[in-house]
Amino acid sequence: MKKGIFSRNFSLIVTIVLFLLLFTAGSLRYRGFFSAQVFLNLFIDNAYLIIIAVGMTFVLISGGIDISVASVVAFVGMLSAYLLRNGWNPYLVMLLMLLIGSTGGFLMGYIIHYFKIQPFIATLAGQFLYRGACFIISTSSILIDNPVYSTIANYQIKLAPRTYISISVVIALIVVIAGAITAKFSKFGRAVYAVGGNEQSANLMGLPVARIKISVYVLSGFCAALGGIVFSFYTLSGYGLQNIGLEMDAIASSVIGGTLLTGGVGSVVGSMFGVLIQGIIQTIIIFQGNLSSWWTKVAVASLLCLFIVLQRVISANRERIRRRMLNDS
Amino acid sequence: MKKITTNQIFWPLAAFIVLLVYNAFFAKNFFKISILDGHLYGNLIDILKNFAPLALLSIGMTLVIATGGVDISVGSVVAISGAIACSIIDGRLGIFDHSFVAALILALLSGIACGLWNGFLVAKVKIQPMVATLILMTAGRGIAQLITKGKIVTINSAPMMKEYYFLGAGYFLGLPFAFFIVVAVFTIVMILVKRTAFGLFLQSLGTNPKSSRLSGIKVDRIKLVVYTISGLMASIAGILISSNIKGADCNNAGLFIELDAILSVAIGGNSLNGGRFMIPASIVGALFVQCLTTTVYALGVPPEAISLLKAIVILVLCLFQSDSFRQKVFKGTGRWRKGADAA
Amino acid sequence: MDNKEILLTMRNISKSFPGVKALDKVDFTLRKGEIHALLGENGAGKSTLIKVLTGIESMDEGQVTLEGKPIHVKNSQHAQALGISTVYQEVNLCGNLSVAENIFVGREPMAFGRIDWKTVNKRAKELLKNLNVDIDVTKTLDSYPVAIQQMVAIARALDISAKILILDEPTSSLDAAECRKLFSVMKQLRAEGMGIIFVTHFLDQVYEVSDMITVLRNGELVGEYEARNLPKVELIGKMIGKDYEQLQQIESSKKTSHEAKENFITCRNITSEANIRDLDLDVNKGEVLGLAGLLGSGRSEIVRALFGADRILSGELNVNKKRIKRNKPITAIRNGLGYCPEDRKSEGIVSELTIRENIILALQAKRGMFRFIGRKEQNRIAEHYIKLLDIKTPGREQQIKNLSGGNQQKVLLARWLATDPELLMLDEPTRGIDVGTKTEIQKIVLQLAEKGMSVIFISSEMDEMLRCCGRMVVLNDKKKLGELSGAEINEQIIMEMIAGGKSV
Amino acid sequence: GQEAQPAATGGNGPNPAAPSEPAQKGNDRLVVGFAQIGQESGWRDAETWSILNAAEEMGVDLKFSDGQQKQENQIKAIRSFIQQGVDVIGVAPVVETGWETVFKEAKDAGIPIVLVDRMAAVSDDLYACFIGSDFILEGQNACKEMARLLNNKGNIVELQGTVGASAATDRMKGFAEELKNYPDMKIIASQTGDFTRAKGKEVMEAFLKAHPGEINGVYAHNDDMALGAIEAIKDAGLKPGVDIKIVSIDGVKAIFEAMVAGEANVTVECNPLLGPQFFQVCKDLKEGKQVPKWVKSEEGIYRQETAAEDIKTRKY
Ligand SMILES: Nc1ncnc2c1ncn2[C@@H]1O[C@H](COP(=O)(O)OP(=O)(O)OP(=O)(O)O)[C@@H](O)[C@H]1O
Ligand SMILES: Nc1ncnc2c1ncn2[C@@H]1O[C@H](COP(=O)(O)OP(=O)(O)OP(=O)(O)O)[C@@H](O)[C@H]1O
Ligand SMILES: [Mg+2]
Ligand SMILES: [Mg+2]
Repeated sequence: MKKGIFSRNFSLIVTIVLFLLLFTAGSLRYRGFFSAQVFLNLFIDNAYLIIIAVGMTFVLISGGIDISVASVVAFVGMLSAYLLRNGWNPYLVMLLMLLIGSTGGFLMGYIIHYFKIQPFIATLAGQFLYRGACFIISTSSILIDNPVYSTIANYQIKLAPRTYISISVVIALIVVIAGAITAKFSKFGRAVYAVGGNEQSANLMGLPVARIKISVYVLSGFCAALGGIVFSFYTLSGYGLQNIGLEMDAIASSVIGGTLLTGGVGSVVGSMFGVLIQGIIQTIIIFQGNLSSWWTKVAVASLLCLFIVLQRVISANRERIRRRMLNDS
Repeated sequence: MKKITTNQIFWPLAAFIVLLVYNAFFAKNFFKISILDGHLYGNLIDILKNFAPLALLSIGMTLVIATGGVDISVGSVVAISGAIACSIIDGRLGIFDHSFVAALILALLSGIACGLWNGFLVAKVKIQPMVATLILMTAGRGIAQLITKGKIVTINSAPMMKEYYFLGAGYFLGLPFAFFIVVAVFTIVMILVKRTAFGLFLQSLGTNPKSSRLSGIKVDRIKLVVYTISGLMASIAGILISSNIKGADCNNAGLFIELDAILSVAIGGNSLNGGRFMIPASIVGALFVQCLTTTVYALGVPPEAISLLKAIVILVLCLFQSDSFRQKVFKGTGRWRKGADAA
Repeated sequence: MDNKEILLTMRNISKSFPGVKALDKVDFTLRKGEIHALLGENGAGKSTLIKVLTGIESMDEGQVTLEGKPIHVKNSQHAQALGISTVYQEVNLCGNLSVAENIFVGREPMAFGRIDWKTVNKRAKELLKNLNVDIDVTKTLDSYPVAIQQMVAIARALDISAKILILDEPTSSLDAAECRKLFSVMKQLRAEGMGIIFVTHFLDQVYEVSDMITVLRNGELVGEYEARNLPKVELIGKMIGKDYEQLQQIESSKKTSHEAKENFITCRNITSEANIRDLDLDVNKGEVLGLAGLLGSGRSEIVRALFGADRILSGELNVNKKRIKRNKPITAIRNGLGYCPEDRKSEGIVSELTIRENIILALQAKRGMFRFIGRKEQNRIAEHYIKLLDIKTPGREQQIKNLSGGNQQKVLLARWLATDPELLMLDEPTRGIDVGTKTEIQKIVLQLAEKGMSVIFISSEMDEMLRCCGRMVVLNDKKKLGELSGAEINEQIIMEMIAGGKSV
Repeated sequence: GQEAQPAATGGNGPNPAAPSEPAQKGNDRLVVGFAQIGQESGWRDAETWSILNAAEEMGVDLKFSDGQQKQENQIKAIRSFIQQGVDVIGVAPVVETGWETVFKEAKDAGIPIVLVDRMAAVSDDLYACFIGSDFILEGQNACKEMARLLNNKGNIVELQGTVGASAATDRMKGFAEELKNYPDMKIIASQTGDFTRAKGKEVMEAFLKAHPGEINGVYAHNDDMALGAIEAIKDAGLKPGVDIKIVSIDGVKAIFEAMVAGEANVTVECNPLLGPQFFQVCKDLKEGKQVPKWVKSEEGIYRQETAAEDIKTRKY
């Protein structure tokens, strides 16, 4: 049975091992890299992305795609900053943001399912809408000086002297755990996999496909909004040009973590590691500290490429190894 | 009637026409075409000129999407090819300085090389297309900047500037030369698709790669070819874009143009999941996207509202394209259609 | 019979698709505790009737009543809620989920608010064991061949407590043992009062289990009969609408003599990336070679290896005395091979393409991309095979996904016949094809063999194998048990060989 | 055996024993971390070049990070600079807001922050110094120049930068404020050209058609867009710099070439060569000297008449 776990989660394990290798390589090469705080910063700096990637993972598993998330984050930041400046209650604002994100997700999911609009296009329209809405609120950035927000933003949960995490990290971890449990241990989660595997079959098997597909976008919208809130803790401001291209980061994280864009395969924990891997690549680049802008791009891409190819090659060979083992037994 | 509305190209074309009609009423001078320096001059002519790069990209993108993939690196390839061409024209690369022909050939080769790289990752290493091309998307701008050493190359005073400028902004027989490039490329690709089995194989492998392989289609080879074509298209687009501004701007040339290209393909009514495709429809899609941009400028839409406007236009258009939407919203016609079928 | 309580009635059901009237005022009645066979030629409308009943297709007119109450089934979920459990003609499960999940998805047993995976796996294992299938239920479904997938679909349907069980060609790729097991389960359910609708093209099976028979022809109802009062020949007559000349005629032409044993394929010590190990096999020109064996005995995998669908890891493969190094489908095709796979949905049809395009696909690939087959010739080829194989369709430009299952199979056959191969490998080629056409196909195969084409024939239907094959290789557990040829071939011996696992 | 994967921290969790590196103070060599926005324009290239160059000349150990236009990346970079214990951190903030938290962390670690070329909306005690220019002032200057060129009368079209970018917002604001003093000058069209040459040209093409013969001047938020507009004007058969006056901001070399050719009129410099000034401030900070809160960068206004001379001194 133990072997079963290993072989079922093989790609996840490969991902984690490669991540650890990257971390080790960084530690060996750069002074100050090997420290608990550098590791924890990966979570602190990427908490919002982890949250968004969890929502994205469900969408991708269901066979869809949601490229509106980046704009949702920007919009949430913008609108909360605006409302807070006008003296709204911060908790009410947060609640409202989650509601808006979910509703937006619902609308997109609705037209995707019932009107058969391609997910890419429906969410692209969503992306433009949210982005446009930001500039309707204001074209310049708005500061958040609400005490509740600042307190949450600046609160450090000390794990040891000079080692801490932020509240956002806790939120992100809760989302990951909840997401992982939902994916594996709930009817809804399994139905998402089924729909992604074969929507027609899922329908014939009597699964409520409409509800599942729409829920997935609601979930993604919710996570994006939550990610937006966490991001506004992170920057304590709202800005309409924030996070352009973030959806690609979320999608890439998910894919690095083993999700198939064709649907049906993927894991929430994998996506978290996808985020961490992108984070650590970024960290390595920063520690390298002498790369010009263009070399930065090339280096990020090369590391990413190296990683994906390694992952791919190992997985492909594993298939061969497994077969051989089967043949022998 | 039904035949027409179910034709794939009907809706993008209709949308394009509606946009033109709208402009006829609300945009001052939109349809005015005059003759200037022996060529036609007007908004419509600008649309023909400016839509050329997007049209080329959407041709490549249509083919890639037909295989069930996507190529998000085209924007970076645009930057690379522009950087190479302009560096040579400007004589700062150290080889083939100021040679017009070498500039073109090397730029096109760079596109082919990029396409081959993408194709290799997708077809041979079997990395998912979006992520495979993400690599070049990220690296590409860096490479372009390496070529130009991070500078914006301006070729205003280069010896072959005139010839180079002609490609993207010159006029031939009164019309933009770039438009003729699109026509030529379109014709060649259509011949490839319709007069050889390439189109059939593409649709087949986009629909069911397993069956296609078992039917003897060289799935990997075709994918490789398709990404290469896409890279080539991007490099031509890169030449046109850099030529039009007499310079290579590695940071911004072709930025986010992959979204517009995918959008054009989708507006053309092609499925983004692969399978059946129609290149002319994608071209009309590109025409629509460009026309929308020009309209926005001509109407003086406030910049803050452009995103919103675009979103709404896309949504409305796609909803009309959707059979289920038409059936649900215009129930009356839906029933009428059913009656017609039964009869 | 009449004393049985009526469970379901369908009255005046009509359904048209563009260009086809699939159902035309059809009536159907199902009673409690009855196994009701729904029969007809390919494209007669059987599957459509079932889809209408389960809400997948909406009907144009007609009424359905369940236990006396009129119902309007909205979708398959609704159908399930009403107590209608269905196995559709094409396997409709999710290949990415594990076998156990496929059986339970949507109604997983829960414990402490979460899915109880232990129970899921345990019960799935038990359910399948009841059907004589003993597999690892935690592996993904797509790691198993269609036959197993079909059994899983059946297991899922059986586990849904239902009033009506619908089985649309559940046995098309099962062999005798599996069928028998399924029938005993069906009989048991009948005894418990369930009504079962059973679609098949194996008439023997009809007589084995059914109480009633409803026959459809061209979307119209021919009639409802009691099984024991309707002799087989008469039944066939009702299905095809004219008197049926007996199958026996084929018997005479079978078994081509092959004195001139010119060799076409030799393989030695072949090990494939699937499970074939150290296999030796010869195929001669002009012979029909049968591969016999039970489910999972490796028949499909042998032909896949020959065709290059699975990679050959070691060993020697010669085609036409030419050593083949890197075997890929396209090389195989160019070397004169053709392979009609057993999984028609995922490896056969290209659903978005038209019938014409599906037919010429392999031929075009064989010729190469630039030697384009002109539209006129394409049309001619397509029309030729539509006529030859009696493909029922409004036209060659119909998308293949709109054809009935059996007609899709015919298109695939046409694809390979069109390439004019020297060796045609047919893996369950008559799966889901009606009796009339089946004999036609067998005739075609034999004719072609006579003209010098070799055929490897795999079928779960032993009769068919016996009728067609001049030589037979018997397999068990991926190993060759032995060969029989000519007069040696007989069902008894084959069964004994397999059962004893003994080599000859 | 179907357990959920444990959350990721498991094996490699925080190790309380591992101390993070103490800041490398006692060292002689000045260690500076600089979080650049990323490549976006010719101007930014010049700034980056200047900083790298100055670091080399002055023997500074520079940790340079490119934010790829993302605030998140810049914040990450600052965090890692703190982690690496640099002496001073320089930032060119991609957006004004959102720096509070990370600046506070830097402050807690005793590392001063120097803002370069753009301000950040944080309280005064969170940064040591701001080096840079005033976008609003640039806009005002541009307007004055335009008024001079048009004799206080005429129709102007505006090519805005990227919507939402502070440079665009402020340059628009400054120009608009100053424009109130010239009742006969009017902006008849304003559209975003995303700071790029290609968009600048495309927008200008549309303007020329929508307002044939009405346009007297073009005000572009950066030189690149102006260069694009110049091409559009030429294609329309008009003479840029003569028929239509061109005023833009930044002062990159290409616009000087255009001015020499008589196709552009004025560029309001926004000096990107901040490297030397920046490191001087860093040195002072390390040595504990007082530094002014705002070090204004040295900039000027360059006109067509003197362009031929000025171009010789242009480095970027
Ligand atoms: N979606 C569809 N669009 C158009 N025609 C269809 C569609 N589905 C079925 N048909 C047509 O309806 C007719 C009846 O098909 P159906 O699948 O019911 O046949 P069947 O009796 O199940 O045949 P088989 O034994 O081959 O499975 C066929 O002529 C088929 O071509
Ligand atoms: N009854 C079974 N139990 C377990 N595994 C099976 C069984 N039947 C098939 N398999 C799986 O299917 C694989 C290949 O079977 P293959 O398709 O070659 O058999 P086949 O003889 O062609 O049978 P079929 O006629 O069903 O296609 C086997 O390696 C095995 O993994
Ligand atoms: Mg059927
Ligand atoms: Mg088989």
